[in-house]
Amino acid sequence: MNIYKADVVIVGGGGSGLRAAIAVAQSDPSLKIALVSKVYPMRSHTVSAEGGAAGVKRDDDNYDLHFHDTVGGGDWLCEQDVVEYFVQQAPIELTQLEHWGCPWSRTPEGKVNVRPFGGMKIERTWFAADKSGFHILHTLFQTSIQFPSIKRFDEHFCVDILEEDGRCQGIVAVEMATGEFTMIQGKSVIVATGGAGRIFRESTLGGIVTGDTQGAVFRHGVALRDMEFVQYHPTCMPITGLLFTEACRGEGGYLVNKDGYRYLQDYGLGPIGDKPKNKYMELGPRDRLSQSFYFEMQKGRVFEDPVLGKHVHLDLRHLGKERLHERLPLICEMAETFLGIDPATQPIPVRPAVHYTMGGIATDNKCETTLRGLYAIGECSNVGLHGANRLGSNSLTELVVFGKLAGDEAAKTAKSVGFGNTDSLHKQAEAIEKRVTAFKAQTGGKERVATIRKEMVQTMEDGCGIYRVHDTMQTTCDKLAELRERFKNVELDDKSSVWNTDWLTAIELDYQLDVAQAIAYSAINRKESRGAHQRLDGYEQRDDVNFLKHSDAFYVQGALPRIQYADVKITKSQPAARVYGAAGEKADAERKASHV
Amino acid sequence: MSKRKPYVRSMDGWWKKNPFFVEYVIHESTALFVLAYAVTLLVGLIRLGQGEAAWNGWLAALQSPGALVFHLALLVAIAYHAYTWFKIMPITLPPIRVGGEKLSPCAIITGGLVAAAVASLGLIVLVWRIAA
Amino acid sequence: MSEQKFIEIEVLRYKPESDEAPHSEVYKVPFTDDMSVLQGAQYIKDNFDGSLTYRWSCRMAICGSCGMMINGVPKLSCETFIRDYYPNRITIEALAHFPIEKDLVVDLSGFIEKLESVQPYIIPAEKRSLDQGEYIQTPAQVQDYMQFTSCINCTLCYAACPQFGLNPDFIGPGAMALLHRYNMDSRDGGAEQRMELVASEEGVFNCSAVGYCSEVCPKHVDPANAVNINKTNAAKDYFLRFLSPKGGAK
Amino acid sequence: MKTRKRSNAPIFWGLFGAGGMLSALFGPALVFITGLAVPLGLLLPQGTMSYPKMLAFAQNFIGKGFIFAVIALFMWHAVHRIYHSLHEFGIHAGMGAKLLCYGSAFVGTVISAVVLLGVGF
Ligand SMILES: Cc1cc2nc3c(=O)[nH]c(=O)nc-3n(C[C@H](O)[C@H](O)[C@H](O)COP(=O)(O)OP(=O)(O)OC[C@H]3O[C@@H](n4cnc5c(N)ncnc54)[C@H](O)[C@@H]3O)c2cc1C
Ligand code: SF4
Ligand code: F3S
Ligand code: FES
Repeated sequence: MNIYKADVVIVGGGGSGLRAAIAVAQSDPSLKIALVSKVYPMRSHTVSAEGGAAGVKRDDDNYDLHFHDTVGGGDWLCEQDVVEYFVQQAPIELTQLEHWGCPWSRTPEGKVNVRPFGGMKIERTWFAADKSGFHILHTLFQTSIQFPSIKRFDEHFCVDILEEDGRCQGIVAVEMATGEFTMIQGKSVIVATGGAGRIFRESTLGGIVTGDTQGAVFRHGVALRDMEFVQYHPTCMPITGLLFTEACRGEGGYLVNKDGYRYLQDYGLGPIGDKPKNKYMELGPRDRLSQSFYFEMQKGRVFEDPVLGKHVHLDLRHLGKERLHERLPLICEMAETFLGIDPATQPIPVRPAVHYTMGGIATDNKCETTLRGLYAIGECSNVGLHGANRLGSNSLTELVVFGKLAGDEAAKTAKSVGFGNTDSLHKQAEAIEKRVTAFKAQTGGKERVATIRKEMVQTMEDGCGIYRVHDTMQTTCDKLAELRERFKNVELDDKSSVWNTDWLTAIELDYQLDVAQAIAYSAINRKESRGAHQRLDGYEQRDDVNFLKHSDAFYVQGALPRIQYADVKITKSQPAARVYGAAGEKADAERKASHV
Repeated sequence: MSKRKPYVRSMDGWWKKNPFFVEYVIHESTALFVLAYAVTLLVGLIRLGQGEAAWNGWLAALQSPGALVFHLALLVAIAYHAYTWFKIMPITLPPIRVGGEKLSPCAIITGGLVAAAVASLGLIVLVWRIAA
Repeated sequence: MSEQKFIEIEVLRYKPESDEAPHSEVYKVPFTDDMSVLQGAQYIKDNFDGSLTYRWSCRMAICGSCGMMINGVPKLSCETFIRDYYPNRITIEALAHFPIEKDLVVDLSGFIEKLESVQPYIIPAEKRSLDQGEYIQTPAQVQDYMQFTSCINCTLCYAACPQFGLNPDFIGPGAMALLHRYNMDSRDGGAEQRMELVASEEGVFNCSAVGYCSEVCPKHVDPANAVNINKTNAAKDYFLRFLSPKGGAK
Repeated sequence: MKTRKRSNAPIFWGLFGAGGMLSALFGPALVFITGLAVPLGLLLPQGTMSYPKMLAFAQNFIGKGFIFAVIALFMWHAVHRIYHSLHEFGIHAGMGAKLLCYGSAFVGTVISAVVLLGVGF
């Protein structure tokens, strides 16, 4: 096994990991940084984000408004001090990206332009056409190249973290090209490995969004927080789950059912205005839109197609060819390539699909976990920003705001502690090597990785979908237990060393099953409806008395995860009804009136 | 010890593998014709320097059937060369903006071909005028 | 139910630990009209042979991982559809001109080094602090470089460029597009620093304007244009440095 | 950072480009005139390329320049491509090929210059 020592080890080369790496490099050029990623950083899933990143920009906007949109959007499960920090840092970090070269779309005067986004009261989403995540990621990656202190371990797969004396002291990674193990010892470790959406079947997410590192951290006793909150994006391509950005609706797109009716007005999001209006109709929050789809489906008012299945239409025709090509070029391209549709002349078939995991590795407001020296940022983490439902365009901003914060914090830590005992860590690393290499030696079983994975994603979709009931969730829990057992009988087709993706997916799946359990048990235990967690079995209402709480799932070896509840930090926004459309406006007015 | 053993494929016959490359090799090979023509002219120039008899000998040689066929081939090849030269021009020029809009590759190619047509015609007319 | 359709997919396989050289294997894959070639490969991996190896992630033609030679043409396999080949056989092979690591995975380390060598970051023409807000850049100024920001580093253009195949040291189309992107950005003042690479022996003059790179580029970056514009720039720099004492790089 | 050697390609590339453009603009018409129209007596008046006329043309300043440019640049254009093609076909003859290719263009250039100077002004 190779040994490498770095002051700060960062796992994940997506937007958050790169931002953290740059922060460490800038805070002290003498700190050695190891940036580990299982794909080349610019392949990370941040690349797929389309719509944009939220940050106060216009004169008629302010931090308070962004704060309230976020907290209300999160159904009051947000850590309000975290949100406050976030909204203030957002414009600074987004400007920083501009200085590094991010090609934000501009106003005619050459300033950064902003667009409306679902659940946001005022236009505050910075965008780079409809490839915002792509441009942010490439800007960060390219910027990171100028720092010689960042040593990248590209295409290195992190199989576990190292822990000693109550501190996280490094990681173990496999170099994919050789199958060789490297122990990367560090004084502090930042995990930035992205979401876990691939635990579900139909998702907008890339193949790398597996959530395995969350599983690894979970096994070290760190809580996975609020895992039951899984966001379904309302406008995805049937079957593939590819996303048509919310910006489609921001630009004025309609959602219509098979009768050509804009059905959202039936679900508390109306009335229809003559212009797109923030927080009304199609610009409502994602959970509401996905839920409306569910009911339309129940009422039999959606399209049915032998190939595409059940879907509704996203109609952009009235926007005109020119505007479509200027503002939504990627959407036009995707509709054309994948569906053979020109959005200027035909409506696009869409349905909800899993898009984002609000839950993640629990951290304090400085991104540190309960395992000292271990930080988590980005979609894999739960710092308390999104609560029960993330607002679109808050997460790209989260990457840079908390990437910077965690980078600074981890740098401080690295300067205040020394390296641990390399020998004993090495022993641990060797045990890890032995454990994961054992998958290759397993013979005689007839289970395939692909089969177990397929069954896992299906049962998660069945039990933890847009709407949930106890019985199907229980079935999911049972199924997961069964899969856990069956996983022991997996036999790999590929037992070689070089580029053995068969083996790496097995390692992934092992962890994913744990994370899936955390999701399912958190869900079955939350006996209320809040944000993205909606039940139809007698718990249709939000229950602030019992469940204005984070759920923390803890790993228990060989048993079911333990679910505990923790308080939510509330500073200035008391829970209120979460309403949109005209009702929302009325509630806003009332709130304002009561404040003065 | 690493078990990697990257396999490097041979480039032999690369130009046969794709119609695009076949065309490339053909248009590159027009260079041979351009060279042949330049040498023909150089010989003519040397003969010119050697006096009237030598020059007339060269002129006579140009009238031989072989020379005519040869020049016919040259004409085809060099015309093809000219065509392909303008066809790749869009990739070699910096973007040209007309009223804020980028000039399309098609417009650039057409522009080049028109320029060549005008130049050729101009040359022939000029020669004709001088000679007449 | 309509009858299940099958397509033959011929894959160039190479297992470095047991094979001397690559060889082909043919798989018969059931498909539906919405299936991409990438999904075809996934079908093979999930159902026939878990050792089949390829890179992929986003499935939406933006992460740049899934490039392959599909019937001899470099393409993103996630946006290439099986239906367009049916009923003929599809052959897939690792991207040309790169060393094959295993099956469809190639060694990209050389490309990454090149990408790093073009100094792909803003070297500010004029420093600005965060309190001063954003740099002003008009939509027209954005247009000057925007096209070259679209590169997804998929390296299809390298698999298309015979000059890169013949000389792996050639900086190549993709990296040059990125270099040009920064040179053309009004916020950047690093063109002179980057000239050393542009004008070097690994630089732009390896290109003979084959142009196939731009033909295959899935994002219409036109890398051939970036390379060729810089030939002119490098030539100018070459001759100007005799004239003016400080013109251009060493 | 590694130090890089500056390529001296711009000289050859410049000549190549100039020759390419010149031959693309005038090549076909020239071939037509000197190789077909004149020998066959097509289109153009009798004696278009008669000795006195051509001598006068070669003695004229502009004519001299045109002849020189056409012959020399066509050659530089062609040899540059040929040299590259050798490389493309896997013939790495190295310095020898380079000398042969560019050397012949150089010799051609010198000869045409000498002759053009020789015919006087
Ligand atoms: C289609 C789509 C559109 C979106 N649009 C928007 C939007 O418009 N606005 C918005 O705010 N948000 C959007 N999001 C959400 C947002 O893009 C993501 O939440 C965010 O990009 C996640 O970034 P990250 O840095 O946490 O992780 P990622 O970018 O996913 O990066 C994860 C990194 O971790 C590495 N990694 C993972 N596991 C391992 C391991 N075991 N070993 C080594 N490395 C590992 C990966 O290689 C990768 O580099 C969108 C998401 C999707 C899917
Ligand atoms: S220039 Fe085009 S083909 Fe080349 S790497 Fe970039 S996106 Fe891919
Ligand atoms: S294919 Fe290669 S030769 Fe030049 S124009 Fe493109 S880089
Ligand atoms: S899978 Fe990302 S480009 Fe094809």
